[in-house]
Amino acid sequence: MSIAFIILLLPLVAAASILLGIRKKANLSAYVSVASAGICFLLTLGLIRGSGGEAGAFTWLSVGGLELKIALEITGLTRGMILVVTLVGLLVHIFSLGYMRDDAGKARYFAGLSLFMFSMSGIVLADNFAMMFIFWELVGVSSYLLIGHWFQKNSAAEASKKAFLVNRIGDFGFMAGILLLWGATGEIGFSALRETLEVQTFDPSLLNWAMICIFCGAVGKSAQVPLHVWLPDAMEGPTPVSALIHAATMVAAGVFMLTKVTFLIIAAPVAASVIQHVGALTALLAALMATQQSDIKKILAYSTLSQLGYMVMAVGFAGFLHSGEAVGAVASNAGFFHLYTHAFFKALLFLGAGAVIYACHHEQDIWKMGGLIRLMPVTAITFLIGTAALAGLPPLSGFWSKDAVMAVTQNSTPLLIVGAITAFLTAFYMSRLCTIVFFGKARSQAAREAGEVPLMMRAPLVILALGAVIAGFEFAYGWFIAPADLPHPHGALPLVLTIIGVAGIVTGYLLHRGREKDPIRVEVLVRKFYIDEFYLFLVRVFQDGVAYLAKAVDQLLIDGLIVRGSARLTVGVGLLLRGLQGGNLQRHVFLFGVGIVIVIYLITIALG
Amino acid sequence: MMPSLNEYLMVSGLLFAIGFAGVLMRRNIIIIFMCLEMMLSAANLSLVAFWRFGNGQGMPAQGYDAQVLVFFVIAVAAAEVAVGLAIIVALFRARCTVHVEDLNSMKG
Amino acid sequence: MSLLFYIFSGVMLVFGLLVVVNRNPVSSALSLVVSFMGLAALFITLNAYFIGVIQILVYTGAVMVLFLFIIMLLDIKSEQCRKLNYVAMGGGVMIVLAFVAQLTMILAGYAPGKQRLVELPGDAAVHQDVKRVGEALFTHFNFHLQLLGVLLLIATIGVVVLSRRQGEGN
Amino acid sequence: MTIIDLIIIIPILAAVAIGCGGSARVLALAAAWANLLLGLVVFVTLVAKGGDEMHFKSSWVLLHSPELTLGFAVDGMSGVLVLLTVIVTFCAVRVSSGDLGKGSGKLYYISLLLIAAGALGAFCATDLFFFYAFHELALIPTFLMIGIYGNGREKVATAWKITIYLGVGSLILLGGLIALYVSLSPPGAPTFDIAKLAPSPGEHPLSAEVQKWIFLPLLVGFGILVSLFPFHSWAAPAYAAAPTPVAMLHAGVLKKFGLYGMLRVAMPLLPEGFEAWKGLLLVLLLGNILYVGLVTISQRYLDRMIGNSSVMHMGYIFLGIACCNSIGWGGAVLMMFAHGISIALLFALCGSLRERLDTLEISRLGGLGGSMPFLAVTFGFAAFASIGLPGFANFASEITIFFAAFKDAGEMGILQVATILALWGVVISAVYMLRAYRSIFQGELIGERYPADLAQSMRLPVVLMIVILLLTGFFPNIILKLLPNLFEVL
Repeated sequence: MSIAFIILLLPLVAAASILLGIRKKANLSAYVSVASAGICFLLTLGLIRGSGGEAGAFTWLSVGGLELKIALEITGLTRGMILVVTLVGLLVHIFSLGYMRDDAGKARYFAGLSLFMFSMSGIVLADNFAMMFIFWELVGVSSYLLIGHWFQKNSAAEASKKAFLVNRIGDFGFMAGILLLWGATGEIGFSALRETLEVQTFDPSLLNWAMICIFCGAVGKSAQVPLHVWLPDAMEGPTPVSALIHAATMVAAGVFMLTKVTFLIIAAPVAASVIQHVGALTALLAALMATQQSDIKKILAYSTLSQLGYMVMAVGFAGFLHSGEAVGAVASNAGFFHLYTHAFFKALLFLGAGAVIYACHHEQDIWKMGGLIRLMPVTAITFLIGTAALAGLPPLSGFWSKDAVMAVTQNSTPLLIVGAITAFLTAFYMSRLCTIVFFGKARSQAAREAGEVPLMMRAPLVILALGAVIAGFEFAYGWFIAPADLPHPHGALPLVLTIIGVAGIVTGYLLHRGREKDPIRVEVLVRKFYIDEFYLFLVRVFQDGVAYLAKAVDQLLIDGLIVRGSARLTVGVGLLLRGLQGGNLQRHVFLFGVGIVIVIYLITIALG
Repeated sequence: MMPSLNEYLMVSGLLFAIGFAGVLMRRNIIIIFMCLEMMLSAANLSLVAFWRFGNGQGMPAQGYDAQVLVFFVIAVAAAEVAVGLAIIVALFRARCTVHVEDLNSMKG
Repeated sequence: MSLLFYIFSGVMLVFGLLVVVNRNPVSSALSLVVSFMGLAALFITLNAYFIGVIQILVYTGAVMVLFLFIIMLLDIKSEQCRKLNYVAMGGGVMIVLAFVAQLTMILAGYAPGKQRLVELPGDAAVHQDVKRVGEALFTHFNFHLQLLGVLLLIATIGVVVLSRRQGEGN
Repeated sequence: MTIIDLIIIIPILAAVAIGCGGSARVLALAAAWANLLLGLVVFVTLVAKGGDEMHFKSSWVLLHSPELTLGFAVDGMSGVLVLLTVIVTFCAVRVSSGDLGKGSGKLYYISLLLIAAGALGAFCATDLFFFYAFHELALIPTFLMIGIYGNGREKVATAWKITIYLGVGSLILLGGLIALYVSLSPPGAPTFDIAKLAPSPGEHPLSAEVQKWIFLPLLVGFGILVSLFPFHSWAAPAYAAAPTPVAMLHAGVLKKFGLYGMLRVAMPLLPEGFEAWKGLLLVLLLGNILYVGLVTISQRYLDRMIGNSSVMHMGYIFLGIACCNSIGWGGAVLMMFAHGISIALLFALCGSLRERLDTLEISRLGGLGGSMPFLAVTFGFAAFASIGLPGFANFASEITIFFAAFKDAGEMGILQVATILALWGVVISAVYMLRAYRSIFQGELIGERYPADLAQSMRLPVVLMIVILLLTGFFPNIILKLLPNLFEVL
């Protein structure tokens, strides 16, 4: 049982024990779950230094020619990702101890968290598509459980159902892609696939289609444009959940999967361009929408969406044909590097928001907060560090990773422009958030009495802030991506980006200082481009309409016509025959006469 | 000029038709009974006619089976009339009517 | 000879028709008697003297008397013409006409029917057909005769059982 | 007298004992326990000996000229189905404690045991005659149970409908079987034995054309019994009206008879026959998955919805069968097992819900999660199992079937296109199941009463079924080891 297996199975054991055994004692289950997260983190530290390669396999299912294995593989990227998952997971666990102290379903919450850790590490360590798909859906379920934690609230129940269904649609695409690949190559392991792709040549359209379908899975999980509707609603869940799932790990799973499949993207240029454009579109739209939101967690959700768009765009460039030959792995490394740094400062921002909400007695509307920097100095400072990192100011990690991404985007100028605009917007809405929440004066009673959050919640904030600062430097990421593999921006790109960032922050501050409500209100952005309404309409028309039609047809055609029809037929014939046995003597003789005439007629024909 | 077999058969056929029409159209069960007797005697007539023209040249057939058969038919008809009329009497006493429409208790 | 044939068959058919058409059951019974007389005459023309006499004796004598007796006993008034069911009448007529049409069509094509009646030679005119029928009856058909006797016995018992008053009756 | 004969005879003996006076529930429970243990023994020995050839053979020759033997034998496939039947019967008998309002329940338990015996006999019979006869044995008690002990307004009408429908289906099937018997039995000795009827792999006595026309009645007959697309209208109302244990047994076990028949009789004996109708079958099973799926979404009553969802999952099993390779058939059998258990679990929970609440109309229920935590959790498990969440057996079988359809498929044939469309069924099933779960257990409480949680007697079977689903979900190889190369073997 190698270390990787322990990291994988420990949270599952924790979740199972909570669910079965110690359900009653909430605190004990909380500690068990935190302990398991802690142990996993320590083991990961050990694992990272160890050599990579195969980490044992267990045949899950084998029938006929099919062999599905639960096998773990430790490559460069995996080590980085597993560190992120376990570190952020541990910090979120510790934060939740404080945040959920007086929650009724505490045991259930921690069981959900452990289940999530189990499925997330499953995705990270997976070595073949089937295993990744299994944990892909398990992550979907655990996010369903966690979003719907307060299931008494209708909005939470709706949000969790919506999240699961949208993920499910993504999984449909993902599975279709896997099947296409398996049909063509007969392989599902990543390494095996890589070899067969180098050796044989497959028909490009099939590869493109398979890659687009697999990307569809990533779209579902990382909430890219068509399937992004569930992420803002997923804020219904407790804030630590949003921090863990919707900032650092789960949504990053899509990008992580794309990086693991870069060799496929390289082999499918058409799909690669699709990925790039979807990523860019998501980044832009999300940034635009974020500027008009008034709920603190929704703003952060859209900012996550936008950053994910960046990462997807970057990874998409792997298949970009730069003068005949693909850009290659360097692009996906840039994407992953951004993911790595983003995990830290976005988790920091979410936990900071959680702290603010906790302090203001579960108040989420930023227009009811204000002047919190004096009341909650530590949270405020860490939050500002996070904002600076997200905006891409030089010394912090955001700057380095965003530069890497923009360096890759330089290959196509239109996307570069979109990237720059999004960078400006990111800086703008983050500074808008900070000025409203932390500076100026308190706008409500709750904001006035807000006190600093307990140590248990402050400690993770400080650690993450530290991480956000140092993550960008070479010693923090060198051990899993060689600096040489990272693209280096040429020309004055870094300078331009910094200027854009500063400009965004300044405009944001100036526009929102001391205001009671948004200066400009763009209805279309507030209503999120009416995408939700459009989807509801789509669902109502197609699903319920067709379903109703199907039910009607089912009732009428099949039931009425065939089944009842034949029943009525037999009854009808019965009635007709009964008429013949009427008591009337005349009729009998009459029929007798008819019989005679017919018989004679037949005889004459027979003889004649 | 002597009558031919066809004429005899035609006459017996007509008589049978009349009897049959009577049974079909009349309501009164007694009349139906009489017509029944007519139909029977028509059959006898054609039997005897066939016997008389038995050998094809207008001469009677050898054996007298036809006449014996007619004899039996008449005997049976007599028995049948007796039983029939007894039933009618019993029926009349029970239902006080002889009209056929009212007697349909045997409806299916 | 054929004149006589036409007279007798005419009598028979006309009175047969009268039986059917007559309202009053008594008069239809009497017309039936006359019709049977015509029939017996036809038997005679066919030299079946024994059958002709039996016809008169049994049918006209016994059966018609029985009919008259019943008609008188039950005092059946002549039919106050109840609503005539035209559909049934029409149907009946249709069937009878169809039957007659078929009859004529068949007889037209019936070749052996063309043979004319030939006078029996000499003493054959008074050939003892009663003796011959008696011989046939008691030798060849003896068993059938006994059976007939049993049948008649059962018929009489039946009649007695049927016409016994069911208790004091309704 | 092998174990298999014992398993089949025990329920019949118990039914007879109940008939002449034994206390119904105790005897039924005893029979169920005995069968459960024996079933496990059979399963374990099969795992040990490998599932390819027949074990526990036993046969009594009844007739010689048309060689007719009352014989039973179990190979991998029927072993799995016997285990399924035994488990579902045990849970059905346990669950049926509450329904006994009317009368002493003698008839109730007798028909329950007869249905179980019928299913067991059908799965183990070695020859066509008894294969068919045992299924008929199970048909009549279902009618009685739905008609007498059913619930809902038009239960009698539904009872009639299901019986006539299945009667007609069995008739068509009988036609096919007779045609099979007549055409395939070796010239000398006409026989009913399936093994002897199977043609030697090389030459096939019947031309493709003849096979095609014999296969049709078999397909239609089995289709009706399994509620394939155009013939599915009897299923949902019948399960809704049926008492819980009958719904469990019928949906969970008896419906698998048709599929087992396809795999045991129709496919191996008429390979070309199937090829001819493959296109039609694919269209029908897509109808099953997509059309019935949509109908399920529009259902307003929970029991109707579960009934329809069981009809929908039949489509997947047919897809597995249509793949014609041992992966597909292995997946199909595993799916039969998984679906049997999950549907039985769903109906058990739905039955207990029906007892507690006056109505099962989804829109008029709400927020019961708070007052019925145990039922909410178990229903959650069952719901997620039935929509194919990894970790449950349904997912393992579904993924096997999907992979089977794409086995070395260079380009997109009709089977591949059909599989992609069928894949969308996964989303449909998620939609209706979650919609129901959400409106019944989550959100605010509608209605004022706080219904009590699941009864103690019900907890054992429910937990047992969940554990089995999880076990086969985490380690599907337990079952799959029994059917490694089903296609080659049959």
